[in-house]
Amino acid sequence: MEPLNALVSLSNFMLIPALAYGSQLALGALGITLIFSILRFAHFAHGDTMALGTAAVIGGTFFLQAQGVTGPLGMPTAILAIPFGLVVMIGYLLAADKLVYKYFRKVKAKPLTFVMASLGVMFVTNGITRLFMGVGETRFEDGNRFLFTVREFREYTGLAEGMALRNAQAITVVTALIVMVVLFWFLNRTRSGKSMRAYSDNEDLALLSGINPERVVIITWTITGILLVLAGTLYGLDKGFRPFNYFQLLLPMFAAAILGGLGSPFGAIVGAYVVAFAELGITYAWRRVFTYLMPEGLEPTSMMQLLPVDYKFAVTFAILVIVLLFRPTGIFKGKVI
Amino acid sequence: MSLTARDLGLFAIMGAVLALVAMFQSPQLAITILNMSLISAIMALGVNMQWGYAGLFNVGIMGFTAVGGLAVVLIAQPPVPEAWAAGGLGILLGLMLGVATILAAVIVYKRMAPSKLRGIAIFAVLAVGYLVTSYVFGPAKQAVQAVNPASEGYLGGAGLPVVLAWPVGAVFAAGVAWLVGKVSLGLRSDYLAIATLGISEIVIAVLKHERWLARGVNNVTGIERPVARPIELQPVPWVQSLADTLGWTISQTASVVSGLGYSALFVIVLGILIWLAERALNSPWGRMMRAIRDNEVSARAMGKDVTRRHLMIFVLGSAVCGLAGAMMVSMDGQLTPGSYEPLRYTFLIWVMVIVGGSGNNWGAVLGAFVIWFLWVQVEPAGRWFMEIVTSGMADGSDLKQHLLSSAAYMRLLTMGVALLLMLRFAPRGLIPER
Amino acid sequence: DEVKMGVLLGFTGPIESITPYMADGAEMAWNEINESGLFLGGHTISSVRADSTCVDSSAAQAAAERMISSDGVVAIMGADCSGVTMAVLQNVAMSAGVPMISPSATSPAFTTTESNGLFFRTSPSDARQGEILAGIVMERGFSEVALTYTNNDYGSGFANAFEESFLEMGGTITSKVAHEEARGDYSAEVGQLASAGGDALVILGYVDGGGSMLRTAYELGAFESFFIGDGMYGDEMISAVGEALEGTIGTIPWAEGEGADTFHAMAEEAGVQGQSSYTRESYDAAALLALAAQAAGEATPEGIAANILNVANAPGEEILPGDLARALQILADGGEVNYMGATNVELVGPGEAAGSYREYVVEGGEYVTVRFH
Amino acid sequence: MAMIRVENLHKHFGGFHAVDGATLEVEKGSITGLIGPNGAGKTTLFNVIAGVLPPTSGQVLMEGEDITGLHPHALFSKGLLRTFQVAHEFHTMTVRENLMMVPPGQSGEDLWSAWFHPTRVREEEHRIRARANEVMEFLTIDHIADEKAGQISGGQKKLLELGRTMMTDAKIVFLDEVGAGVNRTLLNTIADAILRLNKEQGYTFVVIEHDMDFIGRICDPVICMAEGKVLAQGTLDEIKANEQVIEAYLGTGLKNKVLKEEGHV
Amino acid sequence: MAEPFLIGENMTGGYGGADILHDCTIAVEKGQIAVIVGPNGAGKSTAMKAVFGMLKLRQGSVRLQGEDITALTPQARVNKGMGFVPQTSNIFPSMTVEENLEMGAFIRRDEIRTTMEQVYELFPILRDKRRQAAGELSGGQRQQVAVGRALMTKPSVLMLDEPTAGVSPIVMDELFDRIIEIARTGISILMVEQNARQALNIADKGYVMVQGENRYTDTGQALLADPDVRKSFLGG
Ligand SMILES: Nc1ncnc2c1ncn2[C@@H]1O[C@H](COP(=O)(O)OP(=O)(O)OP(=O)(O)O)[C@@H](O)[C@H]1O
Ligand SMILES: Nc1ncnc2c1ncn2[C@@H]1O[C@H](COP(=O)(O)OP(=O)(O)OP(=O)(O)O)[C@@H](O)[C@H]1O
Ligand SMILES: [Mg+2]
Ligand SMILES: [Mg+2]
Repeated sequence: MEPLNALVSLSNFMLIPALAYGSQLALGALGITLIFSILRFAHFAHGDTMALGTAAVIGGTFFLQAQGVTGPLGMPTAILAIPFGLVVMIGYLLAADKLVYKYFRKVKAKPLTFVMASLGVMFVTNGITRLFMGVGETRFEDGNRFLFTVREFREYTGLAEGMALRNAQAITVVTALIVMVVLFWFLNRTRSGKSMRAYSDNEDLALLSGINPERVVIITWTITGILLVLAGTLYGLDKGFRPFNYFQLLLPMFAAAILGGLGSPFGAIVGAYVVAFAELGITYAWRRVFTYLMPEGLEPTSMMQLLPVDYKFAVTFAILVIVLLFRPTGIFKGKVI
Repeated sequence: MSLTARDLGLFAIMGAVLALVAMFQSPQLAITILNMSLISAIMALGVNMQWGYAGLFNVGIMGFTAVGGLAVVLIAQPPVPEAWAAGGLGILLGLMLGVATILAAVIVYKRMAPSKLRGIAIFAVLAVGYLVTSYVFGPAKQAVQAVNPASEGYLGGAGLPVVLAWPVGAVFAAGVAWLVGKVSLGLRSDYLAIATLGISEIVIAVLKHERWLARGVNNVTGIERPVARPIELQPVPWVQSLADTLGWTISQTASVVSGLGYSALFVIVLGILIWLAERALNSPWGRMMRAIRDNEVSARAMGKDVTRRHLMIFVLGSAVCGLAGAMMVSMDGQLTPGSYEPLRYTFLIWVMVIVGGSGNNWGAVLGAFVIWFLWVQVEPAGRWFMEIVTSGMADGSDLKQHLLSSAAYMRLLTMGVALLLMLRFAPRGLIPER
Repeated sequence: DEVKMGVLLGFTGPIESITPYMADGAEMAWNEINESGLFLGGHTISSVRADSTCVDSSAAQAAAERMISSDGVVAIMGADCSGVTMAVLQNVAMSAGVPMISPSATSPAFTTTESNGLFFRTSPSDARQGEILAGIVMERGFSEVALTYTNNDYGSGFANAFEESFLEMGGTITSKVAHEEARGDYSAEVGQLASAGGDALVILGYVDGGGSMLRTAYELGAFESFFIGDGMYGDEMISAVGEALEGTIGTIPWAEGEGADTFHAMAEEAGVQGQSSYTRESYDAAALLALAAQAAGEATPEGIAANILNVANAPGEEILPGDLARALQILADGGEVNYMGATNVELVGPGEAAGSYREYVVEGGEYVTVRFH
Repeated sequence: MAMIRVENLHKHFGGFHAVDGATLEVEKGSITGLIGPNGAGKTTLFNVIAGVLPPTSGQVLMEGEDITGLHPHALFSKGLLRTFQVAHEFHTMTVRENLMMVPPGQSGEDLWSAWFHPTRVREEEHRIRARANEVMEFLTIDHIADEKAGQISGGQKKLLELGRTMMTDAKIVFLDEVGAGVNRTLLNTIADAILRLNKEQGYTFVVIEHDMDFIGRICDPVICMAEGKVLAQGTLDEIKANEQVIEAYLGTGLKNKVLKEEGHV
Repeated sequence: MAEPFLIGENMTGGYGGADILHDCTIAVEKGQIAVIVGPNGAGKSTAMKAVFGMLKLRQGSVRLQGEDITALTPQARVNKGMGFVPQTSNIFPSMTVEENLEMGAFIRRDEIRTTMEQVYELFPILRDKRRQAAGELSGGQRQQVAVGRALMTKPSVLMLDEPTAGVSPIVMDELFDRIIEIARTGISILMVEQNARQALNIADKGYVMVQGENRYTDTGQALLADPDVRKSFLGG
């Protein structure tokens, strides 16, 4: 029984949260990597547009709830409101592209000009979201919050340790998985996907092959919009919606995209899980786990922690720097501006 | 130096705008904005050296600024004898042990041939070093932090004149930059960016959590200032007679005089830096740096030691940022580690450089002025805008209420719009590189 | 005529989610005064809001400078976070001679900083609350607790005070972990606390971070009992944390008697979120500024600064929220008031406040008073 | 002693052996031609010699000294220069600046002198500028001296590549397809320049080129590589007659075409 | 004379600064080969780009089969059956060789296998390397990929900017042979060449461009025979 208890404890405090957090990051990081490789700039407005998209989903959710509609099978109503969020988000991204980025593409501005423009968009989006949603925390989750709670788990299994699995976490992991598979299929197998990669490689030549650059741009923003809305909604369901938190997500998402190798979708996913597991794993206190595993009398007295959790955020970056030192363009060999 | 009439015109407009602020709002406000603009200009200059000259994408400005700020505490604050007595030696010893551990690991790495054994040896050295270090360091740190934690709880500084902290801040930042550069300059653009961003986060984390060093999140306040505070100037006779002549109140006059004192110091520093920077940029050195920025492979093949030059410019640029950080802390009279945020201390500076015109020193300076001005002044603009928007609505309507109470968020929105407009109409910056 | 007073709070930045309610609270006091028509013989107070950003002291100083020298405010309700508050005080307010009352800056540094009698605060020092909370925890039979605090001067000062008292009372702290505000994920922090064990978790933070900590800890089954400090009181806390909050015990500066209740009734009527953190302190700070001006008979910075202590402390008629008209009248008639307000204000000289605390427990999604300390 | 000696050099990319045990020697003062089919490993060989790529195994000696794995800038200071097959200009700098940045040991590249010894720097600049002007005139690119190098034509970039090697005293210069995309009349001039640099300044050249006329005009000996190995070595005539070389590289079409062309003259 | 298949007539324009092209005319008849030669920087590539719509013309027009296409975007011209191999950056470096070829056939809806086989037959090395990223190829191999990509379009007019730069003699010969073959099938070829003698040899029409102007225009053979042209532009 003891090893089982150790495993349950580890899953509860580290594996499950890291998996869910990693999946959310992965969806965000995929968007960053996509924009980077195809439109060739670091999209700093990512966190704030994610907040805006989520806000739209929340609006939709509240509307549906007011109509008396709730999610099927005890799932959150927000799932049903996602299409609405998609429409808003994609519309917003395309509008931003038309009003802002298009011009810079036309004059072939340097990548950093795009980055700064995306900072501008970030500020604007930031204001708009707060205008609509305010700044406080909004919870929009309904239905069953848990697939099973710690208490239920303990009762059912009779173990000393418990484990909780939230609905949102399960949905997150499943959705992330599906989205990733679909995205890979799209990029590597479909004409549109290939034309996007071609455009990302050599814009002028793509033109000469009859690829319509505007179409590529539209598809890119559309996919980004989908990823953003999904990531934002899942994150919000899991942890609550607060615009500032979404802004804060920007750094870990970038870290994931870069760690995996900018421009490599697969890298972004791996990077996201590395970041998530590093953040939780390095500072994880193994004492409880070892207490179960070690024979009686030999239980650890210290926390058995590699680093204090105070340095959680710093640790992520330290890992990042170390990985980059050994693999200078990320785990999966990314591009360089 | 190499300023065209158009550039001068832009600076003149900026000056006029500040003058308008002085006239219609208040001179104190104009000087407050001016002083921070000058400091920002110095930071922007440092970033411009790295990016504009050499193409190094440093997103760790925040860290270097903070290190410069730390120098002010370590130089200007009085030492805390009780804390030194409680654990000063232990801390010093602990630090030395830490450094020795790393050196030992490096030596092992260099001396041993690559093999599994080497990995194990390094790991063993690090593990033993870590244990010994924390054995010495931990208790000492606890002891120091326990000394009067409400107001002290740290070792204090050297009690030296605060202006000394400026060059020291530059040296501190340079030292950190040297270390960072040694390990991460092999990376390119975005990867370097995230590495520097990460390192700057680590610097801030250390500053926040190592309370024995500079009180961590408890802040160090009341640091000695290089210029007399207005409150000290108010009783001074010549200030009073100046107030009479100008027809201002004494407190206003004192504020203005004190502010101008800072302005003078900052202008001198900025002037020297610009002179050096312009001269360097227009020399063969500048040409070489641009060549390196354009094409590293080719520059190497043309005999330029790219790695060394990168390291040097990285250290120089960071030192300038550190200097600015020290100046800022000594102007504020306090170090607040919690306030170092990438948006404010890194990205805003980048916006300054890009809007001003990267690669151009004057551009960076102008960008700093423009962006800082906007950063501070869009706030009332946002409120004003909201008032206009809602002026037609019925009083007390929910929408009006909502919009008015959201006026604060218009700050970032307005800032964003301004930034986008500027980029749109001058994508290469207000004063582009020539 | 109009008298301008400033509201300097971090409308953007890490504590942006509570500042709007704080500003509303302050303005509620001024509205009450304006409606009475008794302020300085018919003057009205208009509020000038500015953004302190909570973290960017340069921007905060510029905002304060603009308030004072351009908008011409005679006093400032603010600032919020200790860092920017200190910067504004030292570099702007003191040179202009403008008084400030902060509703939320709790750093001990203000107690010792020489402010020429210009700085006051309505939030009492953390030291006392730490002691009271430690007593409550002990008394309820939890002698082994884990402790987490928000990583700023408020949290770290509060945690130190709590720890000191708790250890003195013979308790054990299994682990002490700082958490940052406004991060999405707190599993790592909770993981460490859970690993260390303990009968209860003490959380000294704000609704944003501390609330998320509490919920995470509850949902992961790490702890069943929670104790929280004043920064986490508020309606958002209940809506955000939900069921996990049930049974949680907390302390908050509170006036015994009707003061607080009246305040909440008034707030509800005005459509203001009175239950949010520091809203009451903001109301009190704003009211104090106005009453001080009334006592001085003139709305000048000097006059206000000189009278804040007089109106805040005994002797005099005790004044509760909603009672401001009466206070104005008394002062106009040359009488004395002792402003109690919503938080039982008592200023111990410049820079320090004392007050009573309410111990509450969350039951059925409501804050239920246990008793006062 | 040979100027350059390459001993059993290997360079592998993953499982692919781009250079697969090449051994060759370049005589001091020679102009050695290096030919071979596309993908034979010529450019890779250059990159390894010039320190851009680390070899998988093998050795490179310059005048008997082991220079394997030295950094490019160190090799430059030993007098080893190279041009790039795909032009590597400094694109935001003018053509003139592209040339002027080349000379090594400029005191103005030292910050201290740049700040505090302006006169010395100015005099030096004057000399370098004069040299750059000569080179540009020679290569017929003087009219674009102040154009940004990123905006000149493909052939002009090639000329610029060559021009850079003329800005300093080199011992040995590796030219990677200077001819590709260069007008043939101008290429003749370039050939003359190479011959002159070789005679007058004693430069040693190694020249990769697919234009047999050009090779024939200046190179002796000629080395032919294929599949990462040296296939043949000798005078151009010997090489042209080598069956293996014809099969792998020259093709029979060449003979036909040369005949056909001669018919037109 | 009847209208040529493709003509860029009296083109004047440049990259935004001074004009590069001055009243320059380039044309190719159906099924014929036209070759542009001239010194470096003469504006040959610029003229090609102008014909393909990658450059704004201040004056002049481009017509395809009599239809004025001056205002069309490049990708619209691709859809009208024009194919182009630029002089530089003419491959998708991070895509595999095969994907590069596929992208060439982007606008085609029919079966592309056979065309791809033809390309592989023309450039056997590409078959071996078809799973490799094109950016990892040698200079000459890339050039082959670039030409192969354009061939995949099955254009009605093919424009090649120095297709033989950097390819080995054996490949060059085959390339020229193949170009003749392609022309025989009715496709017009417009190309810039520095291997000018070989190119003019197979050209129906030759243009010598100097400083953005047409200096000589004649049949390929006639230009080859002209001693002035030979001496000044073809290297004797
Ligand atoms: N980075 C790389 N990764 C994988 N394969 C590579 C890489 N670089 C070169 N190659 C392969 O090595 C072989 C040799 O390339 P190299 O560029 O040396 O040829 P080359 O002889 O210069 O040919 P060319 O005459 O066409 O320029 C080629 O087949 C190429 O595909
Ligand atoms: N992108 C550009 N921007 C500005 N000017 C350019 C640009 N590209 C080329 N030029 C200029 O236009 C002129 C003609 O260039 P073009 O590339 O057409 O020459 P070319 O005849 O193709 O020469 P080559 O044989 O060397 O390829 C050159 O003088 C060059 O400097
Ligand atoms: Mg090659
Ligand atoms: Mg060309």
